[in-house]
Amino acid sequence: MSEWEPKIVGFLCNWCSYAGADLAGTSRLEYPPNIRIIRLPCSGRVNPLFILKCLSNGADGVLISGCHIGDCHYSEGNFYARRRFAVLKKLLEYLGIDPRRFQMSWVSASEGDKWARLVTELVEEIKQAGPNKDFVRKND
Amino acid sequence: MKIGVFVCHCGTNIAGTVDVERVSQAASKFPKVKHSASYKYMCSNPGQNLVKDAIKKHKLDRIVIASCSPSLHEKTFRKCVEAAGINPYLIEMANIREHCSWVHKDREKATQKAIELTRLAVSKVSRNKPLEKTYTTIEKKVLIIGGGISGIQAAIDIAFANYPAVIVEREPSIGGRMARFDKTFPTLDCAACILTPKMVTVSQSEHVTMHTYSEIEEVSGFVGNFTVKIRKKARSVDINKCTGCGACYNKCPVKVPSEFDMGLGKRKAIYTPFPQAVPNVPVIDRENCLYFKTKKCGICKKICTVGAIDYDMKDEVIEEKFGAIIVATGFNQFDHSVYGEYGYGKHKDMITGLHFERMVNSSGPTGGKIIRPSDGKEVRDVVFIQCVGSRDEQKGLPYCSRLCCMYTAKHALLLREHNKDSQAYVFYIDIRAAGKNYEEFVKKVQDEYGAIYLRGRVSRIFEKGGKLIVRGADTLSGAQIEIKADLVVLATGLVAQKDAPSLAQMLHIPYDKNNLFTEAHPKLAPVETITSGIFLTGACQSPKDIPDTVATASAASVKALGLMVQDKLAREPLIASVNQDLCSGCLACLKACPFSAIEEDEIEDRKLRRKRTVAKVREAVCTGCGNCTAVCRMAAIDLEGFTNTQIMEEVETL
Amino acid sequence: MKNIYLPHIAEIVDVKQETSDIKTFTLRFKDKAVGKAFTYKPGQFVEFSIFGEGESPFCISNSPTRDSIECSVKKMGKVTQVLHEMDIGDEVGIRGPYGNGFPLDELKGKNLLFVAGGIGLAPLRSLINYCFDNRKDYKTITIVNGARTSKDLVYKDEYKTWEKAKDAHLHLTVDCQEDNWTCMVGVVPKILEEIKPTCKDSIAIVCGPPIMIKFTLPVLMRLGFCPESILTTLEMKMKCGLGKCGRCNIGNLYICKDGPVFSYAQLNGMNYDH
Amino acid sequence: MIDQIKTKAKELLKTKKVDIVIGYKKASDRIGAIPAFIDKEGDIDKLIWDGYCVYNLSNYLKDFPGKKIGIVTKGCDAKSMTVLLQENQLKREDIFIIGIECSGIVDEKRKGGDIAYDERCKGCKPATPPIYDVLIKEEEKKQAPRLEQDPYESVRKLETKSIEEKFKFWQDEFSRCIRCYACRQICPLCYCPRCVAEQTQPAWFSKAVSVEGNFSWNVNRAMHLAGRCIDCGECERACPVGIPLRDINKKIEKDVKELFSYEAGVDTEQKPLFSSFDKNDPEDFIK
Amino acid sequence: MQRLITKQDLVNKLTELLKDFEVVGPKELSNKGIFYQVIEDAKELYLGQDFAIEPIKKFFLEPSSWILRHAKDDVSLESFPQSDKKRIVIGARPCEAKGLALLDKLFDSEYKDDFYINNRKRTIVVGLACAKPDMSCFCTSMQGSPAETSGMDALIFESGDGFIIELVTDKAKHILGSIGEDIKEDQKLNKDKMKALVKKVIKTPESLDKVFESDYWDEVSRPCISCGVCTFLCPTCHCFDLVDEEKKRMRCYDGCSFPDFTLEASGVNPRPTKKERYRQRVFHKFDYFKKNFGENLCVGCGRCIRHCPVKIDIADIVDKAPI
Repeated sequence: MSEWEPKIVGFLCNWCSYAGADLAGTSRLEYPPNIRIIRLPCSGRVNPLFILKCLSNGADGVLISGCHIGDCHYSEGNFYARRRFAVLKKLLEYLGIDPRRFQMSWVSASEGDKWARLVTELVEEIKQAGPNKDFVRKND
Repeated sequence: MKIGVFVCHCGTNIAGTVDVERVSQAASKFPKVKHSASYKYMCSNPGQNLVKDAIKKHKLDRIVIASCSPSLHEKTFRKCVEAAGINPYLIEMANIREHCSWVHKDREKATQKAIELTRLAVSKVSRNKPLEKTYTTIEKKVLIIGGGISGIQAAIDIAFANYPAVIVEREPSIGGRMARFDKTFPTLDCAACILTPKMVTVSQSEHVTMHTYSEIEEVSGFVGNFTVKIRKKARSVDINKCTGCGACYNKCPVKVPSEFDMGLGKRKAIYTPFPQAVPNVPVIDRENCLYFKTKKCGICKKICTVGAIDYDMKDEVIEEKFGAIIVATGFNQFDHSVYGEYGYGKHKDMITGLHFERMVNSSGPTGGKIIRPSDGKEVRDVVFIQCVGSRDEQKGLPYCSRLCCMYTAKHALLLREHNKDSQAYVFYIDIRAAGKNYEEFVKKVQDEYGAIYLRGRVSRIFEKGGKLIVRGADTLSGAQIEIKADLVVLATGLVAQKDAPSLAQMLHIPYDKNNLFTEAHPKLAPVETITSGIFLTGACQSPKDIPDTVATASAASVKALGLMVQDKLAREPLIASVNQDLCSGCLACLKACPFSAIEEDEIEDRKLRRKRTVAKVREAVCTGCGNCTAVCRMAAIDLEGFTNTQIMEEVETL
Repeated sequence: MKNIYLPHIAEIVDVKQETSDIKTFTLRFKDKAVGKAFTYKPGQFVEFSIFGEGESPFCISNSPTRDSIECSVKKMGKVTQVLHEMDIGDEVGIRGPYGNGFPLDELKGKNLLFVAGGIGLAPLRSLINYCFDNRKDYKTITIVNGARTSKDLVYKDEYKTWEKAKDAHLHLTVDCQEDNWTCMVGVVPKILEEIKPTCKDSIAIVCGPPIMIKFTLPVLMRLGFCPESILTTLEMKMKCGLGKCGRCNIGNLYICKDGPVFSYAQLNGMNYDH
Repeated sequence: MIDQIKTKAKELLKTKKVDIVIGYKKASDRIGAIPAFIDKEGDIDKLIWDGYCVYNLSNYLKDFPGKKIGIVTKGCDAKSMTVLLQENQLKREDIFIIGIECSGIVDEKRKGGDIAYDERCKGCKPATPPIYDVLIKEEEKKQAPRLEQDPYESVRKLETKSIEEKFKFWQDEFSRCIRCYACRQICPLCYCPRCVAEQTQPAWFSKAVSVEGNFSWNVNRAMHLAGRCIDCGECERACPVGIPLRDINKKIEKDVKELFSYEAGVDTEQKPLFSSFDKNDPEDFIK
Repeated sequence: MQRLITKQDLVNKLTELLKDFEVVGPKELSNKGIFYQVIEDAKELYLGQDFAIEPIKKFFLEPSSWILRHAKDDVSLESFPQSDKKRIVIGARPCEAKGLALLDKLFDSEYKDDFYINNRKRTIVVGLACAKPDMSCFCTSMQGSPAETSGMDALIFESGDGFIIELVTDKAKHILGSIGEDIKEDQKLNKDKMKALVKKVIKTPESLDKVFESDYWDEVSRPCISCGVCTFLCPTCHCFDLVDEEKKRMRCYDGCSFPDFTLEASGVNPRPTKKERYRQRVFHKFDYFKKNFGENLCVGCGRCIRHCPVKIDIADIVDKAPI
């Protein structure tokens, strides 16, 4: 078997982070291919249950990325997301889920470089955290 | 279900890194995929034809395009499949260029990722539903809140396009702040000379209705269909009968300070704010009117030959429908009493810029004479203090009010013009004169009109020997300065109207911490708000001078007219919807909607055999952000195009 | 080990849109041996598996005397939704047949009155065609079939054959008058009262929405049918189809195992939730 | 004091102010209590009040739509009514709250020995219901010993463990979960017409009794109670396999208090935690 | 056949059996109670008189178990392979074992459920007689007793410091017949006497038919919170659901107390309120099953009473049913 490569799911808002990831592409900034992006209108769309589903489905890490505070296309969506996931993040950590597995970031449409850097770091961190064996659905 | 997958080479943009053929082959084995193909440029005409032909040939009913970012070509392919008879919302795009081929170098890994991205798109599209755009009618009428220069300009622009506009102004006359100005920088046109014709144009336009002495009471509805309640305050003068002869206010025995003249002059209890008022119909100030206070007097009624005086007139609330709303409520003056060191209120010979405007105006309370309010003597040495309130986070406003530098320069110029012996001293922090011919104007005031500019703050003002001693520092020379002034003029900053927050709440538009209304996007949508159909103009959004105000007024008008010319308003169907069976009616969604797009609804629950409250989406208002879906514990509210089922399917496919 | 929950794979070989929300699927087992071994009686049902979605029971709607297996499905929940998106060539799982079907021997030599409403015609169609295919075993066949509107009528292609058959009467009805509608108008119980079918030597077989059954039974009783000669086929939430999962009981009987065909007399004697 | 309850109940029924009174009566074991639903004056004498009256009766309010209800209410139960009112699930005019200034309830699970007050009562300082229509006070001598200690002691203890230890701890606890949903059903705030656990379109998390299924369910339950749970502790009591559910609820309660100064069930006009925000909410966890 | 064994005999035997058998027995988890679990070391075994919270049922009819695999991509189906590892259950109570005997009637008849049957076949059940029935126990009213052997292969009794083991089936005799020593006649147990230990006695009507429509059900079901404690902890409740998850099909516990149990896709629910649901539970246990299989589907273990979060007492309810 080849070396283990982490699988990461990214929930990206359409207006900032997805566009930022597009910009990383247009600028040809290289980053590791471990992330699978799910496009959503807003970080406020992300239901905490999506995160649980990702983790139980074998994702080694989950990232939510939205607009910087104040830049939300819908003016307030990321405020709600921030509050919601502050609670979830603390709860997951309390229940023993490695905090590296669930992260959040603000990436604007102009931050292609930040996106590339972020993914690179994220992949590195999750490699260190190792495969998500504990939480994942057993395939027996 | 028959899904077709089309993989784009994008020349070598994708194919250079990704083995497109392998992606196409792998896709053909995905569940429900009946056909897959690749092509050099999928977005080109031949590429699109390839898609259309395949749809017909293989009876495909859902399409995945693996190519570039959906922000580039989602619309293209929606149109393309629609032409081939598939609902345009039954496509998904896999972004294998920006998110794959352009950011990865390893061909094997990039190909593998492209396959997985395509698989995600296939799984999502398998859960897509056909959606239809919805259409709403548009009320072909624009409401303009505020009858200052910006509201007037907007009304003129709308009327020019032959659409009806309604101005609601709370003062008895339109004209706003500009009507009080004397001359305007940097060209020194007389404000009245350029404003009055516009006021007349508005009053004479068949397309413009004015509700002066009126206020907005309630706003409901959504773009294209706003319902607005307007309170027409009792004017006590019948606007249809009054001829504007002026006999009533000439004979009225009660004199009170004139608001229009900033208290420098007097008006009567029945009055028009200024001679050029539009409409030229007086209003009775019931608080001061003798008739209302004592039930005696009644002179105006006796004298009025047309019987226009109506003491029994009551407030009237009218309801009108509008397709768009332009907010032009302007600004207020900063309350400078917080600057104790200036002693405002203590010193009679200290006034604000707006007082100065009235004083210098030849039709103003002093007949154009610049005098000391304390003794009526003409002034010689005048100190102007800039940035009163502005750029002072501690005591005042964090922002620059933008026009004070210019109007102070104008005042200095007018001072010398009125009195050759006078001397203007200007205390400033920075001179901000970024506008066409602005810098030149300031320079002219300094060079040709001898105004002395001193960089620094004033630390104290006190009276001595009938003069105001202004003590301050000139930071350029480092010297302490003391000026014996006849008059001190404060360049107070511009702030939002006091009731701006309550209006914003009525309109469901956001406002910032300074109570200024917030535009939808600071750069790309400066006159829009996040509530579609509501536009901003003038100083209610941020301090603006007249040219900027007029420009935004025209911009807002164009936006409103853009709505007016539509037959129907097409709305993207990618909005939230409620499954009322699952809804508990807790209304967490309603409280979390940034757009007030959710309302309470009452349904008859057949199972419980009783009425119960549930949430309902106001489709025309919903912008599709999906915040509601994430706060709904019972997953009763979902977002079309990004449904829970679609997203969970994507995650499942990982 | 024999796994009673294990379905066989069948391929959809034809799909017919009956109404806006009803489709008839024709199925063929992938494994020919399974197909050969698969025999059923009118009134029996099968469990459909849509992989990844779940299972749903549907009655077999055509007669065992014909070659194919057909099931008519109304779009309702999760499984049916997905099933409606399926097309020729797609595969589903089938296990069954389950239940008892109609008591064919008891019906022999009788006048048969079929009363159907909406998709309730599906299980009856199986029996109707079976009877036509064994015409000599039965006396007069009367079919009363109603739907809300003409658009909601199912198996329209077969009406001609039924009408033309010897000693057969077909009465079609819709709830309200429509343009170009030449058959009867009114709800099924009302039509029954109008046509007054004989109760002599007759068995009535009723299937339709609960509200129709509720109002049809008293009419049949007034016409002289005794509870023993009124048959119906019931539907209730079923899951396993094997009388084990504990859902579909009425009294101590399980619809899946002991039904779904019951006589009105049987039901009368039982306590059940409805 | 039981006489006061009975008198009030009688008056309410007699004057038709309410259609039904929800209170407590003796269970079949003659020791414990069971919820009582009194709609006839003649049954009023069945009502009891003692330390075994553990249930949060506000859970039953939803069972009588359209009816006027009188309800015997402890301090913690009244808080959950505040949330129900907040969330539009109740009309204040439909309920008459017979408030009990409770002195603590019995720990049913404790084996042998003396009757002990339940753990959950120890952190409860104001035992007076925040809302009531009539208040009935319990005799002073029976007041439970209220601990002045940190209400989050056990949460903090867990917080200090390593990630691996935490996971091990919760995995052990959750592994016993049989998904009977007693925690949900006993919770007055779990009133969804159809819980996400039961939904199939989509299936939000595994219904299997498995690590990830049990984990997901419990995280989901906790998240759905964030900013709403008023710590009546009924979930933990109802759990047949003894999962320390209050340690999860309290964790969120603590975080939410620290992060957003938010407290559940304070007043009926409060905006829900996740349907509101503050521009200055902490975001140190965001990259 | 009864034999006298010491505790050590038992531990030694189990240690020996652990090589070839999977051993399941009660374990005490601190502060949580007694749970049946797979035993790694015979010393872990709890052989006291406290009852396990969950019945032994879960090792035969698992709370959730995969029954089919199906690939979404290529349509192929297969059963989940079942373990054929030999298993010995020790410490199950007579009521629970009787529950298995009742489940046998259902799962080992007509459509035979081989998942259950396989679990039964590979397992030897060694019970533990109850010396201290508690106040919720009413097995004697359900034709059982603290020393009942139905559904079991062997039963052990506490006796002084050791145990008496009664070997019921040949299977048990074969495996456990070698331990301990023969019992003398006077040491043999009087099993009938043990019945008197059970204090809760109820009357069960032959049929509940007449009270089906009674308002009684409305009244008694009112405190019910519609959770699954009673059904999931019942040694005889067997209702299940079939659920597809990913590429597998699962059978998992379901219960008549849940509102969704009978909810149809059309939104119709024949048992819409607690009244109908609770009545179904009582009737299934004390009427329907009896009509179909001749016995009550209840063994009187008292679990549903002991663990009901709102103290509903099914025995009391049946006893007081207004027949």
